[in-house]
Amino acid sequence: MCVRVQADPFDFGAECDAFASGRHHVGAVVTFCGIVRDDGGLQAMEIEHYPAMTAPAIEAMVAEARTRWSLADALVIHRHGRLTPGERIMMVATAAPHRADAFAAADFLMDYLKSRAPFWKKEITTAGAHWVEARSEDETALARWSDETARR
Amino acid sequence: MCVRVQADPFDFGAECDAFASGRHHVGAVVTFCGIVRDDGGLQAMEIEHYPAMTAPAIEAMVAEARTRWSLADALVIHRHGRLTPGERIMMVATAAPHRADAFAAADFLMDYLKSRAPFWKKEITTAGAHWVEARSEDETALARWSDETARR
Amino acid sequence: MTLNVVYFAWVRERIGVAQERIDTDAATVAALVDELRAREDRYALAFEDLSALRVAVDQQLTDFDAPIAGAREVAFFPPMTGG
Amino acid sequence: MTLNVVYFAWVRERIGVAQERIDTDAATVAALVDELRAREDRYALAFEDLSALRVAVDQQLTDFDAPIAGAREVAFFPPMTGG
Repeated sequence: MCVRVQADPFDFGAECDAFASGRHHVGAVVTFCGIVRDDGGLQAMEIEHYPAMTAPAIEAMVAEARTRWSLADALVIHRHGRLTPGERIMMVATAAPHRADAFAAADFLMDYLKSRAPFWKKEITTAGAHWVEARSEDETALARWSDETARR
Repeated sequence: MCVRVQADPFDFGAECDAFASGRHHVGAVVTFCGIVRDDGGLQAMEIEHYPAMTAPAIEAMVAEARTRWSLADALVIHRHGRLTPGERIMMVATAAPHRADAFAAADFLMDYLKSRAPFWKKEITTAGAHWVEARSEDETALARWSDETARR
Repeated sequence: MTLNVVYFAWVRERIGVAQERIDTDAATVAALVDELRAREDRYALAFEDLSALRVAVDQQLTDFDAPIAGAREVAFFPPMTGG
Repeated sequence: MTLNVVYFAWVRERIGVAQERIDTDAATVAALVDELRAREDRYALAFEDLSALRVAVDQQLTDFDAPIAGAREVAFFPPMTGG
């Protein structure tokens, strides 16, 4: 289990390789990488976070995922600060004996990170700067894990 | 789009890095890596395939995934021949503007590769050799994409 | 009691500071918000629509009815946009 | 007509060859299977339980009722175990 919150870039390929290495009791590794997407006119993305809360909140999400699925390991890396289009914002990796668990846990962690980890994105575009608004689709995605919602 | 069927090992980290590189209109990359799992006593896994059918069958699965989700790119690498515990058997990668599409397409491709791509695994254990039997869970997983099943 | 009150994203921008020490006897987050609103317009503006805000007490997400007795830090921010 | 008939996994092991040329007038996969079963015990054994087998005609998965007129290759194998 590893959670890293950092301003520096991370090496997605090296992280994937290291995460999948030396595993004999794991059949499945799933990784996700989030990339700053240029929908036109985006110059930069500024990501603010809540340092005292961020890592503990993500660690709680990972702990919750471990109670729900049979996981051998999980990794979350999330950047903050200023990023430009094409840069990698964050990644999640999960390792499990079976693929269904690895997929579900990665999907779950992404939904929680998106809407419950204390990050806020500001887009700097040629037309000005604005805070990214939360999307209703993201709350809908979270609601899929409704047992969890009920338990909280 | 890229489908590779090969006896040689592949470099999972390098493939993940290359797949996620140079993308400005993609927000999400999902990768999956299948690893030879040692459930006790496994010495080697021998994977047989149907050379004339394998790549075209996988390409058809990728084409089907592209009709179902908004994908920017997809990659499938699958090895055949003799592998030992801890070795990487195969990988899938999907890139999409949004994470839900990348996750669903990777999950879909895994379910189809598991039960519809012409590979057969033989486990060589300390107790002898046997062909791996298809699991009913894998057919159940496939049935989740039931529109597709109905269309075929 | 004295609380550390922290603000993020556009809440921080509207209030004009990232954090401040606040002396309060408020029993709940909502009572604290009422006190802040009464201070100055910039607070009234930031807390205009509570449905657009989220709150954490001692780094735990909670809601505006939550008690704050014994708390050390209260954070106000818009819905998160991580990932 | 002459077909290329190919076998994989334990079907190949039971029949003892990976592929062979077969002269047949069978109209369907099922009719071809009946001809093969009648040849020798190793075929009868391999084709004992068709529910445990899958078939592809010209590299397309199909079922045992499928016609084979004009086909060049028929493949028999157990359910796939890729991934």
